[in-house]
Amino acid sequence: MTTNHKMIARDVSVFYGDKKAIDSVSIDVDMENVTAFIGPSGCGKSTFLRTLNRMNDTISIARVEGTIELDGEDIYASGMDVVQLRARVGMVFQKPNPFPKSIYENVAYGPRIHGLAAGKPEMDQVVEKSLRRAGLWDEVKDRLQDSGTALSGGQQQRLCIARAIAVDPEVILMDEPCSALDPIATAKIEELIHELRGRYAIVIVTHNMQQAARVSQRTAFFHLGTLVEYGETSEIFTNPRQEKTKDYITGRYG
Amino acid sequence: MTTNHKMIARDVSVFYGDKKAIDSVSIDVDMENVTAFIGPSGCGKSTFLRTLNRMNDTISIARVEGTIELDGEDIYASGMDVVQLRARVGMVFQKPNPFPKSIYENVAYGPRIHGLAAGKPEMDQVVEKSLRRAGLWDEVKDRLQDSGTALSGGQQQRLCIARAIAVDPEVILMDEPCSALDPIATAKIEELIHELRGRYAIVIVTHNMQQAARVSQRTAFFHLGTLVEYGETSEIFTNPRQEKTKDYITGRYG
Amino acid sequence: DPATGGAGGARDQVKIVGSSTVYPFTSAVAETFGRNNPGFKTPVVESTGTGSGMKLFCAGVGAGHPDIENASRRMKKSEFEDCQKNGVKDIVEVQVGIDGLALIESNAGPKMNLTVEDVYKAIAANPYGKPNAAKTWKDVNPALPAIAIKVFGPPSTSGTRDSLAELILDKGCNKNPEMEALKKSDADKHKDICTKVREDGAYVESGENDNLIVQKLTANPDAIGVLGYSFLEENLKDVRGIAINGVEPTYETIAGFTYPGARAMFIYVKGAHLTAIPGLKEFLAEYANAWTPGGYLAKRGLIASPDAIRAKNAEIVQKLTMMTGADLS
Amino acid sequence: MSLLAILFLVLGLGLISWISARMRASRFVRGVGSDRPHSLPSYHGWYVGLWVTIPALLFLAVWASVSPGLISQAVLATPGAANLPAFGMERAAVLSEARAIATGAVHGGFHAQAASLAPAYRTAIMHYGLIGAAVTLILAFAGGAFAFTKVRSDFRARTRVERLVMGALLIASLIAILTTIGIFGSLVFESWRFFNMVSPLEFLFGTQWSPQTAIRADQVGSSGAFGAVALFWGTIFIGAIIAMIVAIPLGLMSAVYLTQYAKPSTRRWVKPILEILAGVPTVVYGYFAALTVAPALRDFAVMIGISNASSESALAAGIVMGVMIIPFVSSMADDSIAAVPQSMRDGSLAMGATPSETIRKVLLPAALPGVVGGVLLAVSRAIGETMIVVMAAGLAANLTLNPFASVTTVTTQIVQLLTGDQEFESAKTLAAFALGLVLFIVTLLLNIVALRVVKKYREAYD
Amino acid sequence: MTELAAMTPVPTAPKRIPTDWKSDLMQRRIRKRYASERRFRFIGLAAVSLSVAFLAFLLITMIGNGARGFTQTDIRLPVNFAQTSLMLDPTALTGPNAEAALAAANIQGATEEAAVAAFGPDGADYISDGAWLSVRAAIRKDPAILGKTVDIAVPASTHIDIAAKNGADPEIRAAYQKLEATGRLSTGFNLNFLTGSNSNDPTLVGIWGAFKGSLLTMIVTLLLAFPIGVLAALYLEEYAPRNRWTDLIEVSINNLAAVPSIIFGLLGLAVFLNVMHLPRSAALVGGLTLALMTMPVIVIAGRNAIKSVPPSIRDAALGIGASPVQVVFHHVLPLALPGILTGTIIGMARALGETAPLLMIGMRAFIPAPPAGITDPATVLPVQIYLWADEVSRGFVEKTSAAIIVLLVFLLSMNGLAIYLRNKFEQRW
Ligand SMILES: Nc1ncnc2c1ncn2[C@@H]1O[C@H](COP(=O)(O)OP(=O)(O)OP(=O)(O)O)[C@@H](O)[C@H]1O
Ligand SMILES: Nc1ncnc2c1ncn2[C@@H]1O[C@H](COP(=O)(O)OP(=O)(O)OP(=O)(O)O)[C@@H](O)[C@H]1O
Ligand SMILES: [Mg+2]
Ligand SMILES: [Mg+2]
Ligand SMILES: O=P([O-])([O-])[O-]
Repeated sequence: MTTNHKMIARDVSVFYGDKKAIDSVSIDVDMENVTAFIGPSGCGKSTFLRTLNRMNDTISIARVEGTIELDGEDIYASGMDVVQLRARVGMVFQKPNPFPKSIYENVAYGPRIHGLAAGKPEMDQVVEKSLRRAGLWDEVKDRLQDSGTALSGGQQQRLCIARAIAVDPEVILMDEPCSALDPIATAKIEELIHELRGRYAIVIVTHNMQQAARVSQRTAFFHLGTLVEYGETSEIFTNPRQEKTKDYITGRYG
Repeated sequence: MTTNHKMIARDVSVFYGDKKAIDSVSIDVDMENVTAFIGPSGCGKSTFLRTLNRMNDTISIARVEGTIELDGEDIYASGMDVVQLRARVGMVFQKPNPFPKSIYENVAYGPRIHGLAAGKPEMDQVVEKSLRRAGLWDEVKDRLQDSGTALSGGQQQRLCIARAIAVDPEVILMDEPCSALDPIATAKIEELIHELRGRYAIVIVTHNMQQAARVSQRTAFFHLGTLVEYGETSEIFTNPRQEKTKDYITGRYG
Repeated sequence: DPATGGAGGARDQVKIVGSSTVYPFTSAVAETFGRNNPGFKTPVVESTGTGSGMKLFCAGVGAGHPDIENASRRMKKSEFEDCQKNGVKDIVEVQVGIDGLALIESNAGPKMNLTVEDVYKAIAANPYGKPNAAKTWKDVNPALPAIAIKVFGPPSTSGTRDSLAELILDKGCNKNPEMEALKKSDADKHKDICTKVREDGAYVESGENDNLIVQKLTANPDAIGVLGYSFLEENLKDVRGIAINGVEPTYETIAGFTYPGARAMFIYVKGAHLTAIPGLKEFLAEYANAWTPGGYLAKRGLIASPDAIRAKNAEIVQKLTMMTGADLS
Repeated sequence: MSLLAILFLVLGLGLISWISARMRASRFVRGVGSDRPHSLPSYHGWYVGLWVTIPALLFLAVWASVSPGLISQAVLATPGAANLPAFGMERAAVLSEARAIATGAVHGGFHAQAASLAPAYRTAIMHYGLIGAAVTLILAFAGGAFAFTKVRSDFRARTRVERLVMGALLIASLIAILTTIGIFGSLVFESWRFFNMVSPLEFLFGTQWSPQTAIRADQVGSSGAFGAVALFWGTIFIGAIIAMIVAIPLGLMSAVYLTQYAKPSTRRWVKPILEILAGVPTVVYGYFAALTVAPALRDFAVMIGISNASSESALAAGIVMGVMIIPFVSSMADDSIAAVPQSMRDGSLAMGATPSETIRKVLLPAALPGVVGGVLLAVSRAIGETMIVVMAAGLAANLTLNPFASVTTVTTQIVQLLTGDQEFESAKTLAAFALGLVLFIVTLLLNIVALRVVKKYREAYD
Repeated sequence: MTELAAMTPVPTAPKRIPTDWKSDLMQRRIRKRYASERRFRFIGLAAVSLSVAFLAFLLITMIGNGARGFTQTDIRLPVNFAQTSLMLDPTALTGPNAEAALAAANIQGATEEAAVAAFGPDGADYISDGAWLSVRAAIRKDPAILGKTVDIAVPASTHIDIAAKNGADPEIRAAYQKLEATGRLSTGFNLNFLTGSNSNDPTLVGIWGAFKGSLLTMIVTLLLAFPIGVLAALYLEEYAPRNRWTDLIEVSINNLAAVPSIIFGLLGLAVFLNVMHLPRSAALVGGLTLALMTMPVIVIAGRNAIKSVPPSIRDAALGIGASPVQVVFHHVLPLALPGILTGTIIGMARALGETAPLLMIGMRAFIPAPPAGITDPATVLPVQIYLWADEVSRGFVEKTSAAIIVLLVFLLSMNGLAIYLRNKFEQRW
């Protein structure tokens, strides 16, 4: 059963100090699929997402129990190299956070530290390819040396996606990538997710039910740190098995 | 025609530097009436409200054009005494901002600087009267010497109202006075506004359409710095003349 | 003592400590020496006061200890013994000239005329054994004006202070026959009574090499300063000397030892270092060259020793005769 | 071979190894996913380079400190050294000159013998130089060889190199603790010796200060009393009273004016100008106080009929110190006022209060804890200030309230007790350390309290 | 919109009697309040002006006193070498022993003779004690002048110099006027003041020696304090776990930043001189001592600068697989650098103006030659100022002020640079 899944989380619990923020969650993430995490604020979506590439290591009080495997390899095993893990499991954040460097350098940074491109021509290629995939190339190709922070919010977010893509990851985690964007920019990103799905396993946290319905194939509904329901998106939205899910989706609370 | 109105604004425009935040707005405010300003965020409600007691003087880049009269006197005329103006046109802010002094001192502050009470007994009276009107007397009469900041949010806001009342103003401006409060505290303030209406002209900015409908007699709808519609609250909410107003009220945007 | 002197326990630069009174003369010689002898490094001169300097000088031989001590008075027997004890056996004693310990006042001052007794009674802690209650000079001597006693003088670490005690206080004290007698019976008590300076504010300890005393006097015309004659000579525009026992401090009265404050000044050189420190001997030679009446030190206020003494000391410098310490007190 | 040459050789080897390891690592097959080489080539380069240089350099450092001893021993063992002077220092002088001749630093000789010893020196230097060079090179090559074998695709060079970087960071931050220990240790040690000679009670509560212990048995005029109360008073009088009387109103009102009244353009100019006051070195203030302010004050005092005014009055030092502290107080007050939420100010203005009423009755009371904290910090700085009082305050330990009289301070006395007299045995010198200890403890306490107050207060509005 | 219609009828409540703001009483009151407002504002303005005025007064006093320190009075001294007692063979000055020959000759005596010959019996008092150095330099430059009569510009003595600058007793003024009449006096820029070292003679002093001492000391300080400070700041802000040890480090750094500077002098004396036996009076020890003092300043400024780098930048880098060390050295440090540099400049400026701790470690000796290295005896500018303030000769007064001007120019430009950097790079994310 495990062989088909890109990432497998089993009985994962996360603690902040003594407080349990995630309680025994099991989820699989598949390639060429978009998985959406939804749930009311504070239910632990971000927390769980960050366990998938060990970004929670940066919070000193956070502690993870259970196992998470990437291609069958336990990412919390002692021999695991976090740096490589994060190169394979990329992340895009809620607020666009380009480096205050040129657009080119923003994209080239990852390939450079991972040694993915030998020489300038190859790097140029990688940068162009990533920006193209992120649907940003045409808008910035004439000003690659401009600062990444000079772009508009939506462009910045796409730049961040290009940056994540550039290190050739296998999984991309996105934590409410559109919540700081206007509707037009949001639409662009959603379209982009749609296109990217063919090459990566994508996990997206969103507050926006419609967005989850639009972009994802599978949806996980979290509530108070537990996974209430996980399944095909179409099913969750049209025919939720749990009462709570239904209440949430119909806007009864949250 | 003008004689009946407490305050009259004519063709008022407000600039922040070069940016026009309010564009040629004309409005009348009447005694014993609650006027509500509604509109999407950033449309200039607060900006306009602050022109009414010249609190925008504190923003160095703000500049006002047009005329605003209080009892027929131009408040932007050079001879106008801002200090007295503000005593006559009081203001309550979005976030309760009691001074870090005792409850008593909070209320006594205004009367003291304006010399409205001679001697302690008279001051005691003024404080009691103001707190009573603000519906706070019973809750605090035994701890007048406690710090004003030790009260709950709703109590703090009522304290701020008492403070404003204490200088015996004619107009009270309120900028989203309930947005930092919970529903119960909000209900109390709304009730209070209702009671105060008999003695003052009240202007209230609110984000909450229901609140506007509940407390006000007249409503002004702002959009992008212009006054789109101004009229009887009942009319605005049930039968808006402008398409934009309707869209806003029905939640189409904002 | 290899650690303190730099590489390999050797040093190639003369180090000098000691009296602040001699400091300007020695540093002038050092400077000239450096200018004339490009092959040697210019000596480093630190002004520490005669007493502290002696302590440093006598602490031992080696690169970590100074080569020369400036002294505004002769070495004491006890100091000599201290030196011997610490292995500083060979010492060359050179008298370089004379300095007047001058009492001065502002040009705007009352033109005082004092005796050693007056001075003693004014600033001793216990004049003739009784606590000092004098507030004004009139309390000391009815002939003097009734102005408050305020004396700016050297601190207790300095040789100038020792000289003040020896040349003026002691003499004033011994004017009293009882004290003369006490000296024989109880030397310690005598020393205490005769040389201890009051500490109630009438005597103000002022920094050692302190040009500011002159400025303070200009500002306090009623106060009196005790300092080296060279300071007086340099600042004649602002201050003047006070006659003691009728003698004014001038070049002649000091050179002739008629002014009570006149005292000889010395440098002490470590024999053991003479061969180890490059330039030390040459420096001494330069000193001997400089202390003549027409030499450049005279211009800085040094009063040349009488010819005979100069000749004797020139010979000491040439032959590097070590002192015996026999005639020290 | 000279140490410098070896040093450069090692660094050169390090560079070569860095380049070659890097090249070797860059030829690793670029896999995908977990088959990727763990570290970038440059990390392999650093790994090998550090292995080549660090052990070799450590050895070199040790060798540099022991080899001169070995060399001179070898020279002393030669027959030519037999008739060297017995006196240690002179021998050392000859030896060092011989070495200087041998290394070509000088030609002419001051000591005749030096020239004859030079050849022996040259051989010894050569000999030990070769030994040192050989060992260093062996270490460098051994380190390099060891590290080079590790350069493989899956070797975690980056982790190793980064661990070293972290070590360096940790060591850097430990230096602060070492310094604190150093300060405390040296002060306590010397003070303890002092308190063996003088009772702490007398020191802390005695009113008689006259540190005239004889440094020679027969020195005159030395009673030696070490009651520091008058010093403490002088310090407080100048630093905490007079200076603050100048600095608090001026600093506070400047801050009020600049934050509340001045146009932004004025503020942009005036604030840095005020900061300049804090940038003027204290020795300049001292000179200014002693030469300009003090005489002027004395003249003034005489004019108003205070005849015994001192030209080193507490007032002169205090005023100038106060001026120095102004920017300090004003920037602390500035911060505190800025930390009071804008809504307080709006609240008051909206009541019809004038700006000054708002400032006096709302802003300043609200900012008070911060201002007080700032003032405490300013006091701690003032009482630790040295040059102004050394140059402009007196040496007389007076317990007086008269600002025109001369008083002395703790720091002045430390300087007086220590400059010039470097011997470490007398109570007089050691007293300086006891005073230093008191000063340290007092400023420490003041700072701790002040920082607490400021911090707590900041949190209140955050 | 004013045509808007009828209002809701008003409920009960008794009619209010509004405050009569126009009453005399109220008007008087308000006038008083405005007067007090103006007073308060004026006090504020006065405080600022007073502070600025004090600074201006200080600077003007220093410049007024010190400007003269940059000029010197020269006398064109006619030297007839044939008539002086100077025994010097021009040919000896070309060989390898030229220096020795010059040293052996009594140029000083000859110079004084020349002065006496030219200006009468007091002549030697008119020229500086160091006048012969100019003569020596002239001979060195052109040995051919020996045997001829030439005019050599030599510095005038302090008395004449002061008289030339209008401030001497009548007696000396008379001498000055006599000299002036000969037309041999000229006052010009004192280059020697910038290139020379300490001297006993105010006409010969220069600040280069002290300046170089300051420079060497600052280099030692910077080399130690900057890297250590920055690394410690990085460690504390980015990596340090929150535990008792880091608290201890933090507390000690905050304290060190507030410890009076003289205590660092005591530390330097006790540790570097008495325990480690490093050389007295050396720039090395001064630098070490000041480095310990400056380091905490850099750490604190550095931490603030690092703190202001937004966490999102760190997240971004970590998120694409940068290691913590890479995050810091690739992103955080470059972004924090302007802030760190500003703090460093301010700390260095403070160290440069520091005097007291250096007095404790012996950097106050008479050192007439610039230090060649960090272990040579040296002094620094502020200490030099302190020492000159104590000098006997009145000529030092203006030199002291002139040295102060040099120090202030240096310091103020450092502070100015820091303020400029702060304004330029002040950014908010
Ligand atoms: N660094 C932290 N330390 C302590 N508790 C935390 C931390 N981060 C999150 N939490 C807590 O963990 C719980 C889950 O938080 P999380 O951010 O994962 O929720 P979320 O579902 O992403 O919410 P949102 O939709 O608001 O982003 C919350 O109760 C939160 O308060
Ligand atoms: N101090 C200021 N300086 C410059 N622009 C300002 C300032 N205050 C407000 N503005 C701008 O003026 C416009 C109107 O702002 P205002 O605060 O009046 O809106 P609002 O309707 O009160 O919004 P909200 O409902 O969010 O409070 C906005 O575009 C705002 O960005
Ligand atoms: Mg979240
Ligand atoms: Mg608003
Ligand atoms: O420095 P003194 O000459 O006074 O010892």
